[in-house]
Amino acid sequence: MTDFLSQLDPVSLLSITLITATPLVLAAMGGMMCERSGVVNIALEGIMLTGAFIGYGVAFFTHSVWIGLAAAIVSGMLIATLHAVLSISFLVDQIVSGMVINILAVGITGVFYRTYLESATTVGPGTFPHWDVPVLSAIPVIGPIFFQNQFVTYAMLILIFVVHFILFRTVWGLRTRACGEHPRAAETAGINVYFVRYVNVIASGALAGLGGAYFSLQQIGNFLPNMTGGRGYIALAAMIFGKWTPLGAFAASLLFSGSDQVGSRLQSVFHVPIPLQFLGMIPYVLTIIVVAGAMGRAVAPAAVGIPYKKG
Amino acid sequence: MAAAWRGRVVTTVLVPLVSVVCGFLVGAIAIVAAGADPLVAYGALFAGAFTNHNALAETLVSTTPYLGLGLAVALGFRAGLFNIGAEGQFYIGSLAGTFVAYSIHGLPPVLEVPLGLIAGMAGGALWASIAGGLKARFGAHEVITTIMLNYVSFLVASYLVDTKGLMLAPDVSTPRTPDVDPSAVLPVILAGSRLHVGFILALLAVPVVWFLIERTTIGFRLRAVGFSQGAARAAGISVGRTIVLTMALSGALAGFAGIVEVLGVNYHMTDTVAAGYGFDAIAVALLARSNPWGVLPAAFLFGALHNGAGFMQLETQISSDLISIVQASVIIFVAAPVIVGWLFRLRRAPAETVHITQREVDAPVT
Amino acid sequence: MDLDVSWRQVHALLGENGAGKSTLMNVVYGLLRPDAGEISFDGQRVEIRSPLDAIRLGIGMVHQHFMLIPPLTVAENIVLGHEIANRGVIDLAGASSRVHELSQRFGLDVNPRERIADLSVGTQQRVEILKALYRGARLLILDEPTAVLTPQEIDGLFAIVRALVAEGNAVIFITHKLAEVAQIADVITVMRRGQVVATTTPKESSSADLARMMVGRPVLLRVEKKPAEPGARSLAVEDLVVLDDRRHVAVDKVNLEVRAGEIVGIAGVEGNGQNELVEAIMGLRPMKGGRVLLEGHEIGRATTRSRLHRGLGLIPPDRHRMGVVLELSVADNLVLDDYDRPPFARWLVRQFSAIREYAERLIKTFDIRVQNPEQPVSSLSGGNQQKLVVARQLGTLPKVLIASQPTRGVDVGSIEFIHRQIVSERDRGLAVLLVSSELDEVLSLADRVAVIYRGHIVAVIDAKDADRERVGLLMAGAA
Amino acid sequence: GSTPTTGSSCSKTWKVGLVTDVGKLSDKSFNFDSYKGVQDAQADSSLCVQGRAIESSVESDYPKNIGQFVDQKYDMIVTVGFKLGDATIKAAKANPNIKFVMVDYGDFTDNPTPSNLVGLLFKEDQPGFLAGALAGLLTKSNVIGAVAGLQTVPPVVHYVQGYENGAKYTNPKVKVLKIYQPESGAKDFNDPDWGKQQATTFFGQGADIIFGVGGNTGNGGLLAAKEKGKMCIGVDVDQYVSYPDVDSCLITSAEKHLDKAVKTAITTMVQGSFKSGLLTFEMANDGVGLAPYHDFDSKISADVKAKIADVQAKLKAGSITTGVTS
Ligand SMILES: Nc1ncnc2c1ncn2[C@@H]1O[C@H](COP(=O)(O)OP(=O)(O)OP(=O)(O)O)[C@@H](O)[C@H]1O
Ligand SMILES: Nc1ncnc2c1ncn2[C@@H]1O[C@H](COP(=O)(O)OP(=O)(O)OP(=O)(O)O)[C@@H](O)[C@H]1O
Ligand SMILES: [Mg+2]
Ligand SMILES: [Mg+2]
Repeated sequence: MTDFLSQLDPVSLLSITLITATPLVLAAMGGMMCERSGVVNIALEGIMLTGAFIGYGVAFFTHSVWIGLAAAIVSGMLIATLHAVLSISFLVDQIVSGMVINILAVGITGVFYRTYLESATTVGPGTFPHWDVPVLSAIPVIGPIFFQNQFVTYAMLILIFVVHFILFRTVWGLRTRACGEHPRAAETAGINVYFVRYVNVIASGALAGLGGAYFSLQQIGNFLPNMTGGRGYIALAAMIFGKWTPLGAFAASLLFSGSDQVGSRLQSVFHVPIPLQFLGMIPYVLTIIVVAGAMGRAVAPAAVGIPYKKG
Repeated sequence: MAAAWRGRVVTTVLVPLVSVVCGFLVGAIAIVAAGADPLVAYGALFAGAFTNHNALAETLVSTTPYLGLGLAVALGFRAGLFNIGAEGQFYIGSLAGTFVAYSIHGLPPVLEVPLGLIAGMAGGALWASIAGGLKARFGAHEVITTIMLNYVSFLVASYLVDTKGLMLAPDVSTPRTPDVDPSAVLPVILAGSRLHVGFILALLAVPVVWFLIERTTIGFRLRAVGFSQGAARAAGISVGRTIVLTMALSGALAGFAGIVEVLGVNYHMTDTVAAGYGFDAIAVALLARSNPWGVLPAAFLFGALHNGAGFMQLETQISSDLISIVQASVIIFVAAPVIVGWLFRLRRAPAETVHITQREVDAPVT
Repeated sequence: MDLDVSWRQVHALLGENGAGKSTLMNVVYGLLRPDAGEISFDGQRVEIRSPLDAIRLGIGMVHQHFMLIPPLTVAENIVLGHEIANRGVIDLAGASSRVHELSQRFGLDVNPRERIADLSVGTQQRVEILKALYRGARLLILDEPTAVLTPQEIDGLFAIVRALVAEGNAVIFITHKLAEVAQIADVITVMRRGQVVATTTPKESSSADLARMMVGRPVLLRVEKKPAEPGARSLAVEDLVVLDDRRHVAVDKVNLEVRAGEIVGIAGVEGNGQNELVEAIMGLRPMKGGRVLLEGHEIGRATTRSRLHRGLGLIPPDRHRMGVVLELSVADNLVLDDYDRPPFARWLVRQFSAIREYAERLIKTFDIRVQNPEQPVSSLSGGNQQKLVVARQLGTLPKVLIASQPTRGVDVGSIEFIHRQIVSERDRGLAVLLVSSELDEVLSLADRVAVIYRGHIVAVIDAKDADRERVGLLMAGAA
Repeated sequence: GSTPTTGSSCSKTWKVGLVTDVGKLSDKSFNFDSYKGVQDAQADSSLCVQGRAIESSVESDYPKNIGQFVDQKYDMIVTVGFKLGDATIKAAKANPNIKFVMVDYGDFTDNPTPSNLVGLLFKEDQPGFLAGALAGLLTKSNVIGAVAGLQTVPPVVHYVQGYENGAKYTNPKVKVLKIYQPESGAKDFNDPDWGKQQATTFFGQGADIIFGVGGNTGNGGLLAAKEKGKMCIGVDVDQYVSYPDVDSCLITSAEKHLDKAVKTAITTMVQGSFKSGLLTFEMANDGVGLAPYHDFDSKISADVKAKIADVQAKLKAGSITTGVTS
C-alpha cells in the first residue's frame, strides 16, 4: 500500500496535472469570453501558437521573458482582432474565420521560425522563474501543488476567479452574456453589440496568447513549430465540458490533463499494458459524450455562431 | 436577367479568382519578410507544379485527394453541415479499404479494386455517421464532434497500424500495414509517372456529386434540410435521417479519397498522421463555393500548391508552411467578398457572404 | 411621411401587416437609419443614431417580439445597459429595489428575481414596460402589445397605458385591430404601404372607415359561408398528452374531433398548447399519451411523411420557419411534400417537366403572383408565400387540413382569398382544424369553436353560441 | 544559411539534396541533425557543396520530393529516416548516376544493394549502453529514467534498451523508468512539455538521472532535470553544444554522429571514394560514442571514468554485447 502510494506520488501527479492544465484553462476561458458574447472561437489553437512564437521571438531578441510575455499577449490580441474583424464586421462564418486563423498561424510561425529562429543555437531567453509563495508554499500537499509555480500558472489560477467575477458580477459580464444570448435585445437596451463582441474576442486573444506563453516561455524556453500540438482544440472541449464557466473549464482541464498523466504513469511506473492510444482518446471521447448531452446538456449561449447584423 | 447572370459570374468566378490573386499577394509579403524574392519563389512554385519533368502529372496526383475531400465537405455544406472531420474519415476509410485490399488474394483486379474502394467508402461513411447520428439524435454540433473524432481516428489508426496481430505487417522495419496485392492497385495511366486511375475516378466523382445534389431526390432532401430544417420536417422529410445520410455520403467521399491514395500511390498505410487534409478540404470547398464543379479548379489549385511547394523550398529554402499562408489568405478573401469588393470597387458585386452554420437550430429529432 | 405625437395622448398607429409600422418605429428608436427626413422631439430637431440616443431622449419601446433575454432574471433584463454599478460591479440588490419601487408605482406586478424563461407572456410584457420606464421613458412605443394577451389582460394593459398618459407621458400604440383603437386611442394615424393615409380620431372615423383607409378599398370583415354539413368523423384526438420543449405538459388529455365538411376552430391565447397539439397530430412531436385517429385508423406512431400521404395536410403557424424553404424555387416548394413520388421523381431522379407543369397549374389556381416558377420563394411577398403554402396543401387534396395561423402576417386581400379557399374546400368535404390566435378569425370561420387554456380544451361551443365576451373569458381560464 | 559557398577554387559544385520524413527539419533530431551534416559539408569550402532540403508533409510526398532533386540533376540525395526506405531504393535503381544516402536504414537483407546507394546504420544501442553504464555508476538513488520519442521508431528503442542494459551492467540494483511518447501526429518528437512532465514524474519516483531520447520531446526531459537540479544525458549529438540551455545538468550525450556520417558520405562522393552498401557506425569504428563530460568532468571520479573507458573498450572489442537485438 505504501509502496503503491509512493509509486502513485499523488502530490507530484496533481502538481503536474495543474501545470499542464494551465494552457487549457487559459485558452478555454478565452474561448468562453468569446462565446459568451456570441462569437465561436475555434482559433484558440492558432492564437496560442502565435502567442508562443511571438512571445519567444521577442524574448529571444530582447533577452527578457517579461517583454516576451507582453508580446505574447499583444500578439494574441492582434490575431484575435483579425477574427473579430472577419466574423463581426465582415460577417464571415465564425468557424471559417477561426479555421483560417489556425492555418495562418501554422504558416506564419513555420515560415518565420525557419527564417529567424531555427538555426539559433545560443542559449535562449530561459523561462519564467519559479516563485514559491512565502509561507503558503510550505504547507504540505497544498504548497507544492499550488504555491511553487511559475508565472503563467499563477496567472491562470487568479484569472479563473477574475473571469468568473467579470462574467457573473460585473456590468461588462452582464452585457457580454446578453450579447451572446440575444444580441438584438442587447442592442435595444442601448448596448453596442459590436463593441462588446470585439472587446471579448480580443480579450480571448489575450488569454489564449498568455496560454501560448506557457509553452515557449514557461515550460521550454524555446519555440518549436506546432508546439501547441492541438491543445487549443482540447481547450475548446474543456470549455464545453465545463459548460462555459471558468470553474467548470478548470475542472475539465484538470480532468483532461490528469487523465494524460495517469495514462503515462500506468505505462512508465505501473507497467500496465493499456495501449496509450486509448488513454489518449479520453478527452476527445468525453467531449463527444458531453456534447451529446449524456452528462446533462451543455447549453451554449443561444446566439453563439450567428453573425449579428444591425437593423 | 442578363444582370443576374453577370452577378452569378462575378460571385462564382471573379471573386474566387481575385481572391486567389490576393492570397498570392499576401503570400508575397510573407516571402519578402522571410528574406526571399517572391518572383523567384513563385516562379519555382509554378515550375514545381507545372513545368518541371512530370510536374503536371504529380500535380494531378496531389489534386486527386483534394477532389474527393473537397466534394465531401461541399456536400456537407449543402445540407448545412460543417464536416471538419474529413481528415478522420480519410484515415478510417483508408484503414478499412486497406484492410480489405491486403486481406483479399487471388481475385482479378476488376473485383479486388472495387472491393477495396467500397470498403474505403464504407469506412469513411460509418465514421462520419457517428457525428451525423449524434447530431440527429442528440443535437450534438457536428463541428465539435468531428474535430474530436479526427483525433480519435488518428489514435485508432496508430493503434491498428502499430499493434502486432492487428494491421501491422509482419517483418517490416517500419510500422505499416502489409502492401496490397498488385491486383488491388489502381493502375498508372501515364507511363513514367505516378498518375493513376484514381484521378479519373475522382474526376468522375464531380459530375456524380453534382447530379446527386441537383438532380436526385436525395440531393433535394439534403438541400431542403440545409436551408430549413423546420420546413423540411413539416413536409415530412426526416431531418435526422437526412443528416445521417448526408454525413455518410460526405464521409464516403472522404473515405474514397483515402483509399484511392492507398491503392493508387502508397499501396499500404503507415501510422504517420500529419497531413492536415481536413482543413485543406474545407478550404477547397469554400473556394468552390460548395459547388461540385467549383471543386474541380479549387482542388487543382491546392494540388498545384502542394506539389509546387517542394520545388519552391528547394530553390529558395523557404519553409513549405508558406503555402498555408497563401491558402489561409485565399480563404479570407473568398469568405469575406466585401474585402475584394472594396479592393476592386466591384460595388455592384452581389457577393453574398458564405453561410454554413445552420439557420436554425432545431430540437433534437427523435 | 409625417407623424405628430403630443404629450398626454395615446397615439394609435394603424395599418395592415407589412404597412411599415414597425419599420417606422424602429427608425424612431434608432434601430434603423432613415434614408431621408428628420425627427423632432420636444420641439428640437434630433438625430437618433442608436437606441442609446433614443433612450437618452426619453423614448422607450416595447417591441413586437419581446427583447428579453430568457436565461437572465427580471432585474438583470431591466437594468441591462443602464446598470446600477459600483466601479463596474453590478449592484443587483439596488437594481431589485429600484425595480420593485417602479412596479409598485405603476401597478406592474413582477418578481425581480425570477428568470424570464419562467414567466408568462403577459408578465414578460410587464417587464418590457418596466424596462422602458426604468430608463426614464416619457414617450412609450408599444408595438402590437395586445397580440399575445387575453381580452382580460388587454384591459389590464389599457389601464396601465392610461395611467402613464395621465402622468404626462405619451404612448404610441401600434396595432392593426380596429376595436382596440376605438377603445384606447386619442389620435389615430393610418398607414398603408409605408405612407400615412390619414390622421383622425376615434370620434371622426368608424371602424369601417378605418378599415377602408387601411386597405384602400372597402373590405368584407366577415366571411361568407353556408352552414356546415358535417359528415363522418375524419380526425379524432383522444386523451392526447404532449410535452413541450422544456418537458412540461403542454397538452393535457385533450379530446377533439373534426368531421368531414366542418371547420373546428381552436381559440386560445398563444402558448396554451396549440403548437404542441398541432405538432403532435402531424407527428412532428412525440406524444406522451393518447391516440390520434385518421378516419378511424390510429396514426399516433406514423411518421409525418406517412400522415401527409394518408391525407393530413398542414398549414404551419410559422411560414418562414416551417412553411417554405425560402432559398428554393416556387416549384420546388410546391412539391415539397411529394418531391420523391411519381410523377415528380422516377427512382431517385427528379422529373422537372412534371414538377413544372404541376407548379404552373397550382400557381394559376391559387393566384400566386410570381414571375416564373423557378424564382426563389424569398422573392415573393408574404401574402404570396402563404398562398403558396395553402396551394401546396390543398393541391394534394387532403382529407383533413390542419390550418395553424393560416393568415398571420398576410394582407387583407390574401386573407380573403385564403379564407374563401378553406371554406370552399370544406364545402367539398374537407375536415378543417383551424388554430388561430386571432379570435375574430376563429369566430368568423369556424363551425364549432374549441377553447384551449393551459393545455386543456375548456369548452367546445357551437359557432352560433360563441360570442367574443364568452370565448374571451374562457381563453383567460375563467371557466 | 543557404547561399552556396562556391569559391573560385571549385571546378564543380556538388549539389546535395535532402528529403525529410514528415517530422520536418525542426525536429531537433534525425532530420535536423542529418541536414546539419549537409550544411556542414556546404560550409566546408574545400568540398564545393551546395545543399538544399525539401520537407515532406505526407507519405506520398517521399518519391515526389526525391524526384525533385533527381530532375534538378543533383549529385547526391540524402533521405532521412527509415520511412523513406522504399522510395529511396526505388529511386536509386531508377537513377544509377545519382548517389543516394539513406539515413537510419539498413534493411538491404533481401535486396541487392544498388551500386549508387549507401545506407547509414548506427548501433544506437552501444552509446545507449555506455550512457546507461555511466548512469548506473552515478546514480545515488538507484533509480534512473529515460524519456523517449515514438516506440515505433527503431533507433529510439535501441537507445533506450541499450541504456537500460548498460545501467544494469554496472549497477544490478538500478531501476530504470522509461516512457515512450504516444503517437499523436503533430506532437511526435515535438512535445517537450510532455517530456518535461514525464521526467518530473520520474524524479518523484526517486530518479536522479534522465536520458532524453527523441528530439524535442526528449529535450523536455533534459530541461526538467536542469530545473530540478538533477543530472541528464543527451542524445544523438553533443547536446552541450546543440542545446546549451541544459548544459548545467548534462553529464554526457549518447552520440550517433548523424551529421558527421552524412558529411562523410558527401565527402566520399566529392573525393571519388563513394562505396555503396551499408555503412555501419559503431563503437569499433568510432561512429558512435559518448560525448565529453564537460562541466561534470571534474565531478566524476577517476574510478568511474576508468570503468566507463573499460566498458567502451570491451564494446569496441566485442567482448561484451549490449543485449539489444535490432
Ligand atoms: N429597408 C427596407 N427596404 C424595403 N422594404 C423594407 C425595408 N425594411 C423593411 N421592409 C419591408 O417593409 C415592410 C414593412 O414592415 P413592418 O415590419 O414595418 O410592417 P408592420 O406594419 O409592422 O407589419 P406587422 O403588422 O406585420 O408588424 C415589410 O414588408 C418589410 O419586409
Ligand atoms: N429589407 C428588404 N429590402 C428590400 N426588399 C424587401 C425587404 N424586405 C422585404 N422586401 C420585399 O418587399 C416585398 C414585400 O414584402 P412583405 O412580405 O412584407 O410584403 P407585404 O407588403 O406584406 O405583401 P403581401 O401583401 O403580399 O403580404 C417582398 O417582395 C420582399 O421581397
Ligand atoms: Mg410590425
Ligand atoms: Mg407581409
